[in-house]
Amino acid sequence: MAQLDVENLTLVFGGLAALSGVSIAVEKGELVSIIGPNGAGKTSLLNCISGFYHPTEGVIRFEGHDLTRASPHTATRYGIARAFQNIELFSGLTVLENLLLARHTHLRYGLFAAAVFYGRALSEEVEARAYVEEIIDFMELEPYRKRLVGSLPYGVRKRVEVARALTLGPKLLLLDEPMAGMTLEEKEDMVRFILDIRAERGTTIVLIEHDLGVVMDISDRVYVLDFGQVIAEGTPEVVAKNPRVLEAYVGGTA
Amino acid sequence: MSYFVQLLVSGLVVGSIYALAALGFVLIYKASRVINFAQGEFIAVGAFVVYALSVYLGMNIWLALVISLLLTAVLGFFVERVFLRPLVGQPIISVIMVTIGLASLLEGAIHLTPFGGGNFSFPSFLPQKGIEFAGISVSYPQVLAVFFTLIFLAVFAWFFQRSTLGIAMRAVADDQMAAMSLGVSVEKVFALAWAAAGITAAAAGFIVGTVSGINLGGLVSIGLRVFPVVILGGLDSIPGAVIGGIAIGILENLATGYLDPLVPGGGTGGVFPFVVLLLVLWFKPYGLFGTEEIERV
Amino acid sequence: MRNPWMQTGNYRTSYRQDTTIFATYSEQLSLIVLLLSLLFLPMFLSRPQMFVVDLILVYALAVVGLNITTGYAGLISIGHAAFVGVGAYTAALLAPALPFWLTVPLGGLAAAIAGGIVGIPSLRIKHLYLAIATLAFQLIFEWGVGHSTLLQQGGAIAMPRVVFAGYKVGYKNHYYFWYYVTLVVLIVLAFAFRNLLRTKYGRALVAVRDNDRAADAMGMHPGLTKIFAFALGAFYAGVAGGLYAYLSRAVVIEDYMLNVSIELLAMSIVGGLGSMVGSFLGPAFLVLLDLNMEDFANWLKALGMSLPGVDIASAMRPLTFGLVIVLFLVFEPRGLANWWRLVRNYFKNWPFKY
Amino acid sequence: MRKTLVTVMAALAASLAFGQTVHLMWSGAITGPTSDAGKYYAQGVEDYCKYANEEGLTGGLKIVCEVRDDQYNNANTQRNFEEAIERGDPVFLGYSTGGTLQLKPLIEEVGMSYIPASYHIGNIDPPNNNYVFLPIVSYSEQVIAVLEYIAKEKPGAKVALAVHPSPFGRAPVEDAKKAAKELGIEIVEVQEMSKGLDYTATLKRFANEGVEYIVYQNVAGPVATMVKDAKRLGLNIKHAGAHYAGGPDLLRLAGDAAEGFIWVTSYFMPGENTKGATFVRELGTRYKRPSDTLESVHYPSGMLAAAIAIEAIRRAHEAGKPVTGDAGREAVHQALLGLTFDPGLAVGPVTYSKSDHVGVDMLRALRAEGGKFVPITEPFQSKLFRKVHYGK
Repeated sequence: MAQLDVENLTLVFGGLAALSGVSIAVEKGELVSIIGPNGAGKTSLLNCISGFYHPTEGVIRFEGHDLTRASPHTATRYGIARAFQNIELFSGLTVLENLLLARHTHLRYGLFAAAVFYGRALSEEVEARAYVEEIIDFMELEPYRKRLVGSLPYGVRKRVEVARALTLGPKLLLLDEPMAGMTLEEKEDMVRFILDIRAERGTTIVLIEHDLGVVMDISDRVYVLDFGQVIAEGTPEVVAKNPRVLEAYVGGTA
Repeated sequence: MSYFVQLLVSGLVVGSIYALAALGFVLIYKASRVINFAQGEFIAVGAFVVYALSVYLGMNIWLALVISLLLTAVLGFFVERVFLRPLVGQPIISVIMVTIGLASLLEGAIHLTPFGGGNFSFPSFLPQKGIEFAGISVSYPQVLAVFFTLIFLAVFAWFFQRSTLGIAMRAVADDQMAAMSLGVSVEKVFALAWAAAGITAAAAGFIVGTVSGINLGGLVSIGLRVFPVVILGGLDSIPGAVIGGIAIGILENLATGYLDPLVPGGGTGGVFPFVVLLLVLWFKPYGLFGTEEIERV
Repeated sequence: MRNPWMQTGNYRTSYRQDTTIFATYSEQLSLIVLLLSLLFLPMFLSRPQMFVVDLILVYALAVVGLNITTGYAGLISIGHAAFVGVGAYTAALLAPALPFWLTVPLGGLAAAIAGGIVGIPSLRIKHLYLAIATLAFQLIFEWGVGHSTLLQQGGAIAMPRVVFAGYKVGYKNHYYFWYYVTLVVLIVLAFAFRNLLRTKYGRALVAVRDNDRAADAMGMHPGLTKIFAFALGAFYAGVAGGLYAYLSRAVVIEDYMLNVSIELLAMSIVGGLGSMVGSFLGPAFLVLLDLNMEDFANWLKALGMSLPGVDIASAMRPLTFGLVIVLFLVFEPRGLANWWRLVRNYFKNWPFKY
Repeated sequence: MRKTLVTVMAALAASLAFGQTVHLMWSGAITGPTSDAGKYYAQGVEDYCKYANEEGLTGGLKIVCEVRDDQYNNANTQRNFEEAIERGDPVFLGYSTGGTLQLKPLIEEVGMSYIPASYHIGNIDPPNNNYVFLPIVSYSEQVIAVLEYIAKEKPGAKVALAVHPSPFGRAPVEDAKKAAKELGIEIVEVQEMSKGLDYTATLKRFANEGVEYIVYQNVAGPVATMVKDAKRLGLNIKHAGAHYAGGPDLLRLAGDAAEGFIWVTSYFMPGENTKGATFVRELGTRYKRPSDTLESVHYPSGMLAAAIAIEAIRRAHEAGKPVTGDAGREAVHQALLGLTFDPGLAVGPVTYSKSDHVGVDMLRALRAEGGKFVPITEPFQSKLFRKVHYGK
């Protein structure tokens, strides 16, 4: 059984099917990309996996747990982390605080310990801080540590978004267009980060990306979505040759 | 049976006063997403202007009403310009608080006139007797209330469906950015909504004044009763305001009629609508006719 | 060699150091000076003045609570006075049997439970709708008290005089005694919340305010976090209510009605939402403003500048109250706390200008 | 240095010329709830104070009256009261039911006599009741007097009580129930009525239950609306009310519908040809009060409270006792305890004693006829009240 199993997912919004009968399976440690034209249902699929939407039909299983009806915080507790397409950071907080928030589920001290800030609360906070600093180093965010997120440039915020998802300590990382709107240089950095995440942490990654070059370069496998359905699946080489994919992408002229 | 029907009828007429007060509230919310806590004070201003004109200046009451409607419209317009405009884009709480501050400001201003304390009443211009039909009775001021509500409803319906400005307001309510890109002046629309709210408030104040006399506290308290109405009807729905108003009026009356004898001390009519409000919020958060806000991730 | 007294920035060398609230020695010193001056303040004040100071402290405690709910967690509460009332009534009911150092925290607990219940709608609704739900709670609370014979239907429930460690409190030392009690409670609870703010509990509050979907994705239940925010804020309000009950010698419904809720909101706005310092500055400013406006109006009246049938004091007070709220929102939305910050930053970098 | 000396001399001279200065504070609701009464009450206090100083009714003292708007907020009342204690005022004029009940323990401890505008019987009931003095009969006695009148007019009548939703409104309910039992009339329902736009539901229900009289312990606003609704519905129900329910305010608000309203109070009516009523009129004109003040029954109420306080201060002073500070408070309290005098502002003399903290013990029933309240009884005392309330 795969680590993530999505079977026959259908999602209907006011009579309109955003997804119809989508099935995907992701193995532990894999880097899987989901591509497809705008409105194909990629983000909806991610929303279902991370608990923001609940599918009309179908089943989502993660490491044997049924997450079909789970809420986002439940999904997070099972080890699914998510970086949003439209940056969803806490803009009134610093980078450091944003990342510390991601350690929320790992902190176990009680309200009273927190109120006196001593003992367990203090030691766990310091521990969490150390973890966060590690991620900050890893994602090369040192200069921005105490800056308010709202004041950072777009590219950096995208990086913080990924860093925060990583701070959750996930088994499965969902990245929704982490490179959208970036400069070439920033994109190269991000690709490096993604590859490093997988290499050093062994995290399973599901990536939505428009840049086909990147996708073909780094993915183990690719799913192609169009009109809410999977139209192709396989290694980048196989998918690239699929006529339906070409049709969907070039718009029927091929 | 006639008891029940009488409760319904009285509820309906009282409800139409609430509806009138709620109309202005909804207009402002619809256009600018602002909750107006100063609606009660607007109502008071409208009533006092009518009183001052008709008693101190001996003006005909209808003429006084027309002038009061115009004045409160100007007041609404002015309030939007001076107090609300600088807060565009600020968090909700700022905007709520500014209307609360405004309420206090208006109340202070009213205290600078002889109307701050005391009870007043309009010179009587309607028969006291009331209309009787099959054992059901309503007073003339109440008939007037229903009549006013119908007129305002008709005017607003016409305004939003037919006139260019009304259509512009609807556009702004639907999507501010899109409306702006089409060249609609959002600012103008906001100010207009406040002016219109001022008019409905003055009309409500006039009616309340004829029904139960003029007293600052009493008039201002109508501003609170608007909340269950708009929550039930939906914050941004004009027909919702009317139907919500009538529904709350009827519920209040039914509570008074059937619940009060069961509760020692009674007085359930005042609190029952707020219990309904909580239930509505839980089971139908956007009211009967309100637009649901869908969140996109 | 750096001199800790003259430092103009932070030089922290461990993560643990970085979590401290008062980093520099000068900050710590100014805090100690402030506390000492508060300790000796009563020596210079008459009893009525002392009462005003006590009131400010009690309001400050309630406003810290409101700031937790509304300022930090972003949940507008128009029913905060009702929480204060729950605390006061609980203390009043328990006072004949228990000492005040038990009734006051129990009042806080009762209010926290009420807060949790009021917070339940936040599982389903947000923003303005939630604000209106708290308004409904306020009105239902008022009605409920008015119909409860246990609570004297809103009439007065007298509070007993207290004896603390052999020290008997009578009317002469009443306000001094409660000053110190309130001060201690306020300092302890303010520090407790300051501590919470640098832990997961505090961060969770801010997270649901800033972006509750992202908070959800961080593994926290946004609804439960909001209920927690209501309960915690109500706890502070309830403790304030218990203290207020003893301070005012009796519990009467008028002290816990809608207008008080609005006053508390105004205090937190004027002080600066989501700011600890603001929670103290706001109440002080508004209470003193009201007093001064009354004096000012009486002065006008003494000069013969009054209109027939108009009481200037009556007009000036709501007028200035409203005006201050509006002016702050328009010109200084971050409230008095921002002025405080500006002054402090100036001195922190002194004598360097940049 | 010279300048300070001159100022000190001037101040000394002034104090000698006017005699000793005594402060008298009133704290009540000029704004906020019940301000429709408080506004005129304040003017009454203010004007009587001026008058007493000008006419030398103060025994050579200079009495400085200070009128404070506490906005019906108890914290404000408490602060004002504390200020009065601190300044050494000998007696305090209060206002609201809530404020008085809240301050009772403090009033007792401090030993400052307190004259509220609230005639709640709880104000002078134990505990802590030694220092509170009601100017006129309590709400309980007023309502019982109304019931007595009704029992005489219509034995066995069915009555509904419509009370204000506050401690003020609820004050007489228990006593009224007991009195009704004694009188053989039936209290069908007790309803709390606040500002409403329509009372059809309540009235219809009352009618269905066979209610013949509605007795109001309320303020004029809601009473007026209810009376109007009852008239429009053509119900055969009579209306009656206690002090704050009726009066010229009610007539102005309810117009013809108030015809026949039975009202009890201890005060004279503005148009009446009595010494007291004439005095009120003259005083109002003298201080250029508008006509609504002259017509309000709360204007003489404020005057009476001020008159009682000033008279007690004067007597203490003339007995050679101090009238400020701790000793002054005690002296004025003693003076109040033995105070009997008739300022002519109400239908009977003010009589206090150690066991009687009710000033004017008499009241009259009046009926609205032809747009004004006309007395229909001579001044009387409720027979039942003492039996019902004190069990004697």
